[in-house]
Amino acid sequence: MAQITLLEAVTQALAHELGADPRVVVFGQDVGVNGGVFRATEGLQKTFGPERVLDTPLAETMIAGIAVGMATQGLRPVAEFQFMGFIYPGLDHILNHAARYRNRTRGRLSCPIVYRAPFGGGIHAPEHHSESTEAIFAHIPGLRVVVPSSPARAYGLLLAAIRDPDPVIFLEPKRIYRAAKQEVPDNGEALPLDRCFVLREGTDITLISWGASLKETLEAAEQLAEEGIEAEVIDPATLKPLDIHTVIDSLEKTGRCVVVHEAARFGGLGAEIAAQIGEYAFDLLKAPVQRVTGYDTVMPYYQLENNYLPDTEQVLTAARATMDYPGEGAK
Amino acid sequence: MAQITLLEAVTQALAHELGADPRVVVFGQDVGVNGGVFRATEGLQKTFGPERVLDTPLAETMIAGIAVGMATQGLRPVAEFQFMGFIYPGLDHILNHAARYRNRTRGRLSCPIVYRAPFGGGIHAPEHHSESTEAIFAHIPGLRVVVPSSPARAYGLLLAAIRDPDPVIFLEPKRIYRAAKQEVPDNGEALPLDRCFVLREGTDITLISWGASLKETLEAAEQLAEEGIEAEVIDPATLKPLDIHTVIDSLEKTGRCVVVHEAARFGGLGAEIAAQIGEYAFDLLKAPVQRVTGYDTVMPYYQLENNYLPDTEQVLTAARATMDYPGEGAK
Amino acid sequence: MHKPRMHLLASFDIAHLQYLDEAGRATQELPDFATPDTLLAFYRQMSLARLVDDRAVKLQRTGQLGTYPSSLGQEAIGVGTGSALEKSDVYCPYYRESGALLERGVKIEEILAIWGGDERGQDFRHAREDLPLCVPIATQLLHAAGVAFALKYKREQLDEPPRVAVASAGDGATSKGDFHEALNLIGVWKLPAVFVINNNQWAISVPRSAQSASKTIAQKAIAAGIPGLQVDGNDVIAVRSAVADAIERARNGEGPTLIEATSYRLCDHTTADDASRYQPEEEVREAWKREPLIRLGRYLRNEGLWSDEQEGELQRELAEVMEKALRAYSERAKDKPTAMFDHLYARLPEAFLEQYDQLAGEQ
Amino acid sequence: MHKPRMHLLASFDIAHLQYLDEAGRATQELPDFATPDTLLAFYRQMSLARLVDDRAVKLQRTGQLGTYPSSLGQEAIGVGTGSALEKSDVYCPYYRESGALLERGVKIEEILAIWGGDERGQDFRHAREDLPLCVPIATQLLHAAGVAFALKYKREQLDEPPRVAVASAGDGATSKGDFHEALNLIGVWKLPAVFVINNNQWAISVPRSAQSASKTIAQKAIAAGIPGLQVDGNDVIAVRSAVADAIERARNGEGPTLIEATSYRLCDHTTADDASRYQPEEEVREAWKREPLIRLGRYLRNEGLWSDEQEGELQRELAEVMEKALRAYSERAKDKPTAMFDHLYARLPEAFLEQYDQLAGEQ
Ligand SMILES: Cc1ncc(C[n+]2csc(CCOP(=O)(O)OP(=O)(O)O)c2C)c(N)n1
Ligand SMILES: Cc1ncc(C[n+]2csc(CCOP(=O)(O)OP(=O)(O)O)c2C)c(N)n1
Ligand SMILES: [Mg+2]
Ligand SMILES: [Mg+2]
Repeated sequence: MAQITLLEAVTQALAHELGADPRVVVFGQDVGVNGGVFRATEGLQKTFGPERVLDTPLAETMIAGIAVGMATQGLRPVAEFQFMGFIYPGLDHILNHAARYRNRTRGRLSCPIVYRAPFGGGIHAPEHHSESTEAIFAHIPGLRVVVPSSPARAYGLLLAAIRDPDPVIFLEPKRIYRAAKQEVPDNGEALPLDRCFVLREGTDITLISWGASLKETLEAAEQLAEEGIEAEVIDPATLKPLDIHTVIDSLEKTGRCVVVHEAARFGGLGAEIAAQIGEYAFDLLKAPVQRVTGYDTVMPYYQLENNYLPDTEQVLTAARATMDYPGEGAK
Repeated sequence: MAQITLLEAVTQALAHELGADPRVVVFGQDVGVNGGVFRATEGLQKTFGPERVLDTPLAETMIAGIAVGMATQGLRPVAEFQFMGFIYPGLDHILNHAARYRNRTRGRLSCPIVYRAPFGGGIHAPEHHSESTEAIFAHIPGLRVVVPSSPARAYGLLLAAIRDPDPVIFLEPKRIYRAAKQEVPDNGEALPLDRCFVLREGTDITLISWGASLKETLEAAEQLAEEGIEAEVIDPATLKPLDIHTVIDSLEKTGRCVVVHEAARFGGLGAEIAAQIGEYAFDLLKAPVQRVTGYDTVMPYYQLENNYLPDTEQVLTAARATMDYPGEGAK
Repeated sequence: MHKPRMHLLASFDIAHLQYLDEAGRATQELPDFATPDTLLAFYRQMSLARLVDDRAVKLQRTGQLGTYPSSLGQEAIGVGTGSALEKSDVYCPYYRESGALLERGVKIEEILAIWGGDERGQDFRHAREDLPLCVPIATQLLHAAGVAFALKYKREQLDEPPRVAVASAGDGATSKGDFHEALNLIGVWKLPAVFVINNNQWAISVPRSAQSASKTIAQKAIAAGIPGLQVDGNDVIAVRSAVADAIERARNGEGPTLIEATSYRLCDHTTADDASRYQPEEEVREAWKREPLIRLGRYLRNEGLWSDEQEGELQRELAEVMEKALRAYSERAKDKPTAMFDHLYARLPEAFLEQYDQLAGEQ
Repeated sequence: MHKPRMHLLASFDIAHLQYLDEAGRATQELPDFATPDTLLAFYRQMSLARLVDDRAVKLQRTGQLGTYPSSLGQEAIGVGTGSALEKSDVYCPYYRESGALLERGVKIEEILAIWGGDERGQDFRHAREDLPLCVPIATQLLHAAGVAFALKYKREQLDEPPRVAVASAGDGATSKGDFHEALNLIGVWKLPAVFVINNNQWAISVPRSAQSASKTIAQKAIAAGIPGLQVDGNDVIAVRSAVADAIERARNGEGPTLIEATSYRLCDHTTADDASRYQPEEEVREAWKREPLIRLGRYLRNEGLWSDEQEGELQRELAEVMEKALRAYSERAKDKPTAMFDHLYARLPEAFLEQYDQLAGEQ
């Protein structure tokens, strides 16, 4: 079987569901003839026709809003925002409507929508093309926020997201769209939502990350292993609802934790994870939960983006400090 | 001197700055002839004219966006969103532009804007009129998020916000718009931004809250005092940038903390505060930081809103549990 | 400076439709649907809408209902629109909608429940596929565009019968980007959608003249390349005629229409508002002369179709209907607090079970 | 069924302006500003814009620049617009703007810096009050509305001289709510604003016909009740004439204008795009016949104002200008990482000092 990239896994999942479920429609800017600016929808319009794979006019509020209307009438819209930096005009419909329709109508109407968007920095893109604001969406009641970080998880989680009866924000880490290949059988098997994936077992420290930052996090884990520190690496994958149990189980073993994300630190999801660890695992903690994150600055233009993005060294530094805690300066 | 409400303090601050600074303009839906749906701008159009106090067409993206343009040319726009639930169409301009203009132009142009919005539940309003999503804004680099919780702070902080050279989201807790009165001299004296206010000193436990929830938090503190527990009550007031030092100083005394907010728990600001306490005060903590918050549900229609909002009893329960920690079930 | 010579690229006309003038006189031959039975049904439904609004406002005044938006004076728009839909069409209302909701079979107690702070009101017993009342201005227009897409899609891809999405909004709503994006999309995708704008001249305190420099709202259709027209929104026959024609064209695959129905808000914006702060008294007095119920009543009386006696009988009948609905509303048991979690997701994720239990335990 | 009789409420015309046809022949008497000097200046600036775009694309191909949006084939719009502004007016550009930026005095190395991933490019040495290049589609139109308000306000309240805000956007941008909300506001507030739409027929891969059912973009002005017209965007004289007239009216307090300038994107959307995937070859070949630079060149040659020799000289001069700019660009030292904090707020709040130090320490 051929190995495919995360990007191709997205395409494969979309094609699978378009084939399997006549209620599925895919739309967004340039997703049709052009196959998407990243080619995530390559070939889909040709295979499934321009009635099911549609180029929209340039209007994100509209993209978010029509998905709501479509979903209430039984379709399964999969809407693409070209970049996460352009999703905000759609927020009103996502927050005030998609996330609430089921609740507001007491189950009469619902919004099984997938809103896809590539996110994150590191590809030398222009301004507004490198955002990581998953925390904004994860704060919204009624939503799911899902981030795949491997081809297999992209395929399995996207299938699950499309089949899920509720709205899902599906954020694709574009820096690793083509980074690694994997065999991903097109067997229509979804992976579970609302579950962490333990990517590496370890007993000394728990490293939590998602999306592209998992690359640096896993690299750091390898490096730590060489230093005799066995890190457990957890990919929450579904950021909301968060499977904190898997995290706490890990803390039972390790008592130490570092969370890594690209997004700005203040109010990022690292805070929520640290807070829940504090609540559920206070007595297990041997050191403060550390956050390795983007700075609380605007994502810089690309010349400085690598200075902004957390790197392996930063993860290592935080992990070592956590291992050493309380260290020499302790009172 | 007459005592005034928080709402009247807002009006007084707006009037003061309109009088003091010809660059200040106030606009939004119904802020002119009608004086705002809550009467926060009552009388301003009459006094300062329809050129400086303007009713806009019904378009929140526009309200957010024109403020950016105005500010770049040296005006000091104060824009009102009628309710926080209707601010989201403006988010794109707030996040992608207002918060970034100074940075993007390396200081050439800037956005000294105040975006005002009433927020929070508890007034039996229709759907979408009771939101508390301050965490969304607090996550955005380049912004300030300010919440006044008394007439004096409303006056002093709004003056500071208008004079601040950078954009401020100024969220007014509408449940306490008319709850309490205070003497607030119209002396043009601003209060400091980026600083916590310690509303009550105490040595046993630190209670942190903002906006309308401070009412329940202060009530709980009184009650705790009767039980012999002296709570320190902190109002961060500026939620971002957060003055964590004052919080840590308090933890030095108390070692125990409860954060109270109306907003949904997951990804709320309570998480960030708990995370920072974990980072900066790990060794001081005698108990996990507890969060007393709204549930991770959609804000319900008003019949159930009191079931949603944190009440004094919940604050007390959390505070007592925190005081008792590790309690009887400890290992 | 000499004036440049330009060549004409395109021309557009905007027209107005009316059947009954202010005095209730026919200004042209009435359309075929305007049989005595239909007109009497209109009269009844407009009267009922007015009664519902009136009682709802009273309920609010006595603390039994939250903020309520009356449609006083605009009943012809709701009833004219609502009566033009087939049952299987999908209605996408905004919030000022008593007349249309009643036409769709939404129960009075459901309307009251919504404004009484109870989500269960939106779980319409009938009109199960209609969208719920929508508070964030103009957003329902994009939902309606999505609904129209779904209806077209289901017809073409899944062999279902032709259906139409009909949405309503206020004049203020036309200033919002959602209106433009929705209108543009239904135009370029030629969707089976009809947008009806209740131009009641006010968006809370902001007059129509402060919303837009456009002479009419109907002409905003030109931007989207679709037909737009203005109807006398106090003339229920004109509203019904225009909406029905537009629906028929949409159903036949001929695309969408924008309809501006001109009327006047003869009430406060909602019970939380005081319109006397900004509506000129003289203007209101003039507007009362054009209101839709008296107008249709005059026509019916002139035609010998209506009498004081019949009016008395109708009012008694409607009062009973209302009484029953009020009872149903006030006897409704309060929803259980955990309902806020029960419909949050199809199945409550494990992550929230603890909160659910906490909430359940607090009761 | 009989057809309802409707009465005419309003009529609207949309006109087209052209001075030079495809062959470079004047189709009407040229406006007064079109002196040989001005036309030669246009020719030079359009040639320079084309050269800047060409070199920028080459820089990208060799890894020395990030994604770049060329304006190949649309130079007349930028130059025609940019040259119509007074220095004190405020320009609010989108991102496909070489011609207009050069007119405004923005330096080539600044343009390159922006696309080279360096915010310092937006800190224009000249045109200090112009807005920076804007990537999120159509948002700059609302900023321009705000700028126009500020200029009007400063004139009326602070006694400053009359100034105008001029904004640009693409055809795709007109589908976005921001466009509608901005257009509507400048209309109803009668602001001194001019919006110029570069209708290059494509929004990345989405053709104009898939953006909107409206026959022209100019007619979208009707929705806002303001004047709208279409100009031949490959005719720099027409663009300049229309924009200058609109600016003059705006400056005189006569309100805003929407101008659609029709052209064609003769290049990839950006260097990250491959237009051959979606642009029909035949259409592109036809479009090349209408492009603005050859057209103006033909006119100038016909008038005896231009020769091969002059062309050669011009190209040599521009190559030197470009060379110098390229050197300035490539010699620019990388910005220091802490710059990302230096301009985040006017004064860095204490809360971020720790991060600042961390970042500084990592270098
Ligand atoms: C997006 C949004 N902004 C503001 C409001 C508050 N609001 C409620 S109704 C209204 C005026 C609406 O006017 P119009 O569209 O003319 O409808 P009408 O109420 O007159 O029927 C406003 C501003 C809202 N509900 N939604
Ligand atoms: C809000 C937003 N959505 C999407 C994009 C991605 N994008 C960049 S350019 C473009 C097409 C713009 O087309 P048009 O307005 O016609 O301008 P042109 O590029 O053709 O000059 C798109 C979709 C963006 N920059 N902003
Ligand atoms: Mg209205
Ligand atoms: Mg274009």
